[in-house]
Amino acid sequence: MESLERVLMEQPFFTPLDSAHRAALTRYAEPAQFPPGAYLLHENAPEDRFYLLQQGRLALQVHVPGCGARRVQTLQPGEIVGLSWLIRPYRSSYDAQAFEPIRAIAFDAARLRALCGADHDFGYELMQCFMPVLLQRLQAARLQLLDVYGTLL
Amino acid sequence: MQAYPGLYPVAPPQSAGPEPLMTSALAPPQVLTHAGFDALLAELKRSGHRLLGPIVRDDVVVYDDIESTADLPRGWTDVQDGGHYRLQRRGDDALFGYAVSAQSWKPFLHPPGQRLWSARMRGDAVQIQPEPPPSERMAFVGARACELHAIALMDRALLGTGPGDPYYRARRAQVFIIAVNCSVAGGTCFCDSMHAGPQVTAGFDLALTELSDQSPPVFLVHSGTTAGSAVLAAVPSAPANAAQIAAEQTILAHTRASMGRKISSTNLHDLLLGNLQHPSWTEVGERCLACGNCTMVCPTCMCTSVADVSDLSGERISRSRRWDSCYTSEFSYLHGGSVRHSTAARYRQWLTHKLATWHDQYGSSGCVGCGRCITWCPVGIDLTEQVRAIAAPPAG
Amino acid sequence: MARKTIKVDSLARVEGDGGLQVLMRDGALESAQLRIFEPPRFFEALLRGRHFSEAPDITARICGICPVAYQMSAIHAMENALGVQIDGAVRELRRLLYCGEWISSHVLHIVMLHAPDFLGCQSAIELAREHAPLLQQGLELKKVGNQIVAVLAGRAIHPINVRIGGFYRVPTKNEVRELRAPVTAAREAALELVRWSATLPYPDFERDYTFVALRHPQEYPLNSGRIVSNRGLDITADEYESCFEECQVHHSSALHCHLDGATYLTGPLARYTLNSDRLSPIAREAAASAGLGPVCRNPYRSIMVRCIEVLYACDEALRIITAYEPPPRCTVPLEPRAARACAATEAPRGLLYHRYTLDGDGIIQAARIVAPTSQNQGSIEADLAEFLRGHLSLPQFELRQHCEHLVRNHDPCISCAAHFLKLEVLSR
Amino acid sequence: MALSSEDSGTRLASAAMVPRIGRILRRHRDAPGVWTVEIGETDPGVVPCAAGQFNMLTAFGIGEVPISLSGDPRDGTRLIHTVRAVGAVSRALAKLPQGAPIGIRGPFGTGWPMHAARGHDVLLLAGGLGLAPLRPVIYQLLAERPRYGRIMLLYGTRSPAEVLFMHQLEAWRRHLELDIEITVDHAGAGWHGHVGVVTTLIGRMGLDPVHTLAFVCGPEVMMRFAAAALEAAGLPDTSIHLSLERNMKCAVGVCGHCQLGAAFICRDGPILPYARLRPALAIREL
Amino acid sequence: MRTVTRKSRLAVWKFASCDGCQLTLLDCEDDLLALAATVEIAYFPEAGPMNSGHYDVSLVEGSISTPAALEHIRAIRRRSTHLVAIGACATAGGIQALRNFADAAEFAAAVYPQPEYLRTLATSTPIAEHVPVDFELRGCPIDKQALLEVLAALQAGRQPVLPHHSVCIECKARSSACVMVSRGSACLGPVTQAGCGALCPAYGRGCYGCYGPQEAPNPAALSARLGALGVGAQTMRRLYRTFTAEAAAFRAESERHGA
Repeated sequence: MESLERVLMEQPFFTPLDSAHRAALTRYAEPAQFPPGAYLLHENAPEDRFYLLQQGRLALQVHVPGCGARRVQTLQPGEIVGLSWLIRPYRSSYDAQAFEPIRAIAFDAARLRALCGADHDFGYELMQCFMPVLLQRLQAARLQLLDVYGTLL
Repeated sequence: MQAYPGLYPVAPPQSAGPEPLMTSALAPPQVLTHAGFDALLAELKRSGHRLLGPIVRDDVVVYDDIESTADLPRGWTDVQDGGHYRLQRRGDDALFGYAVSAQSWKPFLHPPGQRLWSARMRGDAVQIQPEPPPSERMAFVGARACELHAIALMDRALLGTGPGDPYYRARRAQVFIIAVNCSVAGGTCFCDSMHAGPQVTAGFDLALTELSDQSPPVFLVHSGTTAGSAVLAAVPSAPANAAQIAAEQTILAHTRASMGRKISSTNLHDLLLGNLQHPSWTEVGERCLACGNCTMVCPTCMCTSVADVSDLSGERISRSRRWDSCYTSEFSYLHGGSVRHSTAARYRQWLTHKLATWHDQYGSSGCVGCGRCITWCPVGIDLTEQVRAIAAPPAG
Repeated sequence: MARKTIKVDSLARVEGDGGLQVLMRDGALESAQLRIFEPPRFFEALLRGRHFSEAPDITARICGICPVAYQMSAIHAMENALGVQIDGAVRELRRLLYCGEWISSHVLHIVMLHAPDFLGCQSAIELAREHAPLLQQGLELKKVGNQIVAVLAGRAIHPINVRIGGFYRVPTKNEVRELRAPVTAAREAALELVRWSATLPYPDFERDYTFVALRHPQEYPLNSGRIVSNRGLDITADEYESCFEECQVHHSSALHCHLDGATYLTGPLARYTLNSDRLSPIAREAAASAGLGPVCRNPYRSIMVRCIEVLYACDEALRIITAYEPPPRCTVPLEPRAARACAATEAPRGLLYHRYTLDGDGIIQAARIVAPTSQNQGSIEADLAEFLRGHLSLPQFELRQHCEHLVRNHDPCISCAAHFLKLEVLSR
Repeated sequence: MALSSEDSGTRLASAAMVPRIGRILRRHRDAPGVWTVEIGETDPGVVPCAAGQFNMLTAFGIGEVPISLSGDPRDGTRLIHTVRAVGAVSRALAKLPQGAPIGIRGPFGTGWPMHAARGHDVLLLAGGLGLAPLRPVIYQLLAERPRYGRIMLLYGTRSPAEVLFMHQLEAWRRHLELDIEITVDHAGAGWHGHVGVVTTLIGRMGLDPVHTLAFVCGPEVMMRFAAAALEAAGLPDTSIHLSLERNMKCAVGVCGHCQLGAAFICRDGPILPYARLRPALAIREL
Repeated sequence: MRTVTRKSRLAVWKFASCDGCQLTLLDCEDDLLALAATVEIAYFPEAGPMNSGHYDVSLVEGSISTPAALEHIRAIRRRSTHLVAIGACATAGGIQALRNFADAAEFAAAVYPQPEYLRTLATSTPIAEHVPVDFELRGCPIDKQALLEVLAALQAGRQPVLPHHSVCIECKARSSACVMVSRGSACLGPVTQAGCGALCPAYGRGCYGCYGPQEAPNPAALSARLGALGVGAQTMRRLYRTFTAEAAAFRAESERHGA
């Protein structure tokens, strides 16, 4: 547990959390490992865990009938896997599948949600961690929509 | 309001108007009668110059080939306003009694069309024949101060940097200029604001002031170059007297006092570039026809485009350059669309280039205050008004 | 009951979209029809509500081959309505303009449309291969005609400089003088063309036409004159509609023009026959040397008459060019007034009649336009009938060729015709 | 008043307006609609280009367009250009067969600031066809490898099929002298690389913002977002260089077409520091 | 290395029109033989050839104004690699499109005693309203150099070098005086596409818009000025409603000045 806390302390992702809150977070965290091909999240399944990637990459995918799994984004170490646990109905939007051996920290999403409800200061700081990710992913999605490489303008 | 300082490849703005040109050491002025002026034109013709000067054609004063003073717009003057031009009788015999011609000297130095090269294709063999620069000697008769400034600006832009434009260089190299001090200001003139007139200060071979109220009417003549002095020496003239020299200054003072327009030239650069999103651009864009008239008559608008054409057989091909205008959509066309899609953006490009970014590019304003863009705008859009609109705080 | 049909769906080498249908039963001719597929464009309707000054530009669009003719008839009718009379250099310039159109329109027909019939070619393209010098010469001549129109009025097709009362701008002396060399050369080429036309093989085929054309006291008619015939008609344009009527013929919805209930012919043959004494000496001599008498009733020989008219137009153009002095004013002031007026001029294909009714503001209330081809349609069909009666035994292919040639003799301009005629023949 | 006429100047200028004639040595297809042509010049020999410069290429009888150098700037035997066939001229250029003549004027414009990059980490950020003008940079960086710190290439395209120079990128990646990350918007089944726009890669690179120079080339909208992301990663705007594209006709700053504010993109660009471009890029339709 | 290809096949078609645009082809006197040498004129009834088959280039004159034309233009499209609409009728409905603003039946009755024989549509519309058009060559009539340029460009596979900007740019390039500014004449030049060489102003009259609207027309702003010059609503309506009345920008502007 000691080392996990140190790992989390060093993660830039959790910079907005003060040390007490970071220590609280550690209580809901545990190391996890996945072989290539393993699913960390399943589309439409209740999202009761989310992950901070430490090693290895994975893909967010959507299954399209006739086309199989279509990758919409790839994630790599330092990034968060799973945002839907924050928002009702707390179900995953994508499949998250490892395509390299993965080392990650897994968080108990359901209990963290409860903690956010009980401790709004903690909740606010945690939102400060997640909002930039949401915004970046929104930006990226919009750029993808723009099909920017098609034009040279 | 922060103008964007990062985009200036050249020196920052120095002066509001075009840089005043160096006044050459002037010999004492001479006096020339109408007959003497005719002899002077004949002398230029004899020495192989194509004479170009103001004539009346289709109810306007334009520059065209002339033979003698008989072709000049004797006794005519012009009434000019936004989108309005009419010729009127003066009641005297002044040859240069109008304010400013419909088109400048631009077409003679930088013609609307210029072939650059032609080629023959036979299978995989290509033979390119560059178009030789012309070698015509021209004499411009009746160039105004604003026009000399405009020519100096074109010199800077077309010859100043890089290899320059060989066609402009060749034409420009052979021009003899007889300038005329303005005795009237037009309704759309604002050269005084741009420090580009009405007095001719440099860039001429000979400069005239028409003393039309003297009897008989005469011209006061200054030589600006040895070529000018030589031509003047070949025709009969007399030294000017003090009254005549004083009359010249009176005329110029009167002209200065009767400018039809003015523009506040204090830091137009920062004013315009700091207000690129000002609502008045949209408003003027609604009135603007995007017809390009202002750019065509502007004596310093020199943008061009090139196009390659081939004949039916595909064997003869050529590349030609023609005047272009920043009001066309082709001008900023890039992969299926125009960078400047709206008319407002095109107007903004024209005005800010002329009055602001020209400073960054060439060290002075690109406007000489001749007022042609105002007169010849079919709907009378007035750049001096637009500047005022930008300077005013946006309503609401 | 042997029934035979000759059907040409689309006539080649005529201006506009038209066909031909001949029906025969038991070896006898039942009907011979010129069919017109041109969609109607309703000019007379759309002119209503337009300003009188717009009539020359609008009616020019009836026909791209002879826009000047439409402009001329329109301006004369309007000037009659407004009570102005144009003389002097402006009148001469109009005549010069008309000469230009005659030259290009006639040469187009002579060389590119009609000559292939005589030379056994199918098209002008084929002609270019087999008779290159003729085509080349024709193109040169046509170019000069177009050049005259372009110099005077801006462009060869739908010229822009004609206005009621004169011109928007009259050409300078220099501009007109520059036409002199090409028109002189064109006159020589026209003389050559007349000589060439005399060498063509002409079938022995004469018809007793009622000829109708303008006649002027001194001039070979272009812009003005009384409307006369070889059967004693002699009227002003104002009286046109009381003598000529458009009637519905039983076999189609076309309107044919009749004079006193019978068909008649306008155009080169009529003009020439009624006015050969008004030709310039050089044209008269050329006609005589080519063996063309003062009267011509053989429609095949219309090609010769057109060549003579081209020569005349060049000669007349040269006369005007040489004498040209720019008029002091290019137009006269006009005051709109309520009026009804008519005019007829000689389009290359024949008499072109316009009538307008204006209100006090100069707005057109009614318009009536009768094009040459609608007047000639009856005669063309009569030519066909006459010919076929003697040649029904010919093989179908040859019959068809002959019929087309007969139609082309009259240079029908279906584009013009259709704007006033019907468009579709009921098929059986 | 006449200006003195300098004959040699006139000749020189004339020459700038008339293309030299080169020959197509080879051409190959890199991606759908994208072709790389190798051009040989015989007289007076290949005029060397710096990385980032462009030539005006003429398809005779069709027209002339600006195309950046995409080959090795040290190669004195041939010019290599990569063309996307989007208009009549580029289509014609892409179709020119071996041996066909091609007109060349140039090189024109500013190059990438290679000198300034010495001793620094270099981040190359390319979108779509934007890799082509950056390839000369890679050639030069690798040739002078010890002079530079870490070299990174982040490259985004619409789909794996549109990745340019794939084999070469793989070969370079194997050298481990170059961090190459490729990402696509739309991945097919066979794609195992990144998915997402190229800007998403920036944050993952662990940049040393003080010692990194970024060279960005791609569609303008992509460059705007890329520059913002680079700034967010801590790079000063003076360390970010963009390659701009505008309508270019004369290529020598006189025809007026390619102006962006006071800059003539053909002469003062196409490579300009973001510090200069930022205000202009913020204004619509400038 | 370059293979000798067959000549491209050219066809010329006519719908409701005056013939002037196809006549322009025959008016290319100096280039006609060169044209015949480089392309096969496969279908051109007025000049003679009427060969069927597939055409590389179809020049289409005239507007669509009859039910038969509707069918015919589709057939032509199917048989043509490139379809070029030539002239104001084919690109903007032509003068006959004035019927679009009126009661077509009343129009027919005004001209024909038995209009029931007519087989026409109530409207006259440009070709592009019915089939895809590869290039529109404007003008009433088209300019012959422009026609040759389009044919040469199609032959070479390049873009035709033709302007889409205003007439004013051509007008100034030939140093004509602006008739609106110097005489107060109504002129459509600022809103009309160039290509004619600014003919009308060169002859001292205002442009009547026969090339149709320019690429970025602003007729409302022009009308405001014309109104100030004394042009009334009726005249204004007629001004925009002549040879290219059906072109969207002119149509809309004419309708702003009354039905």
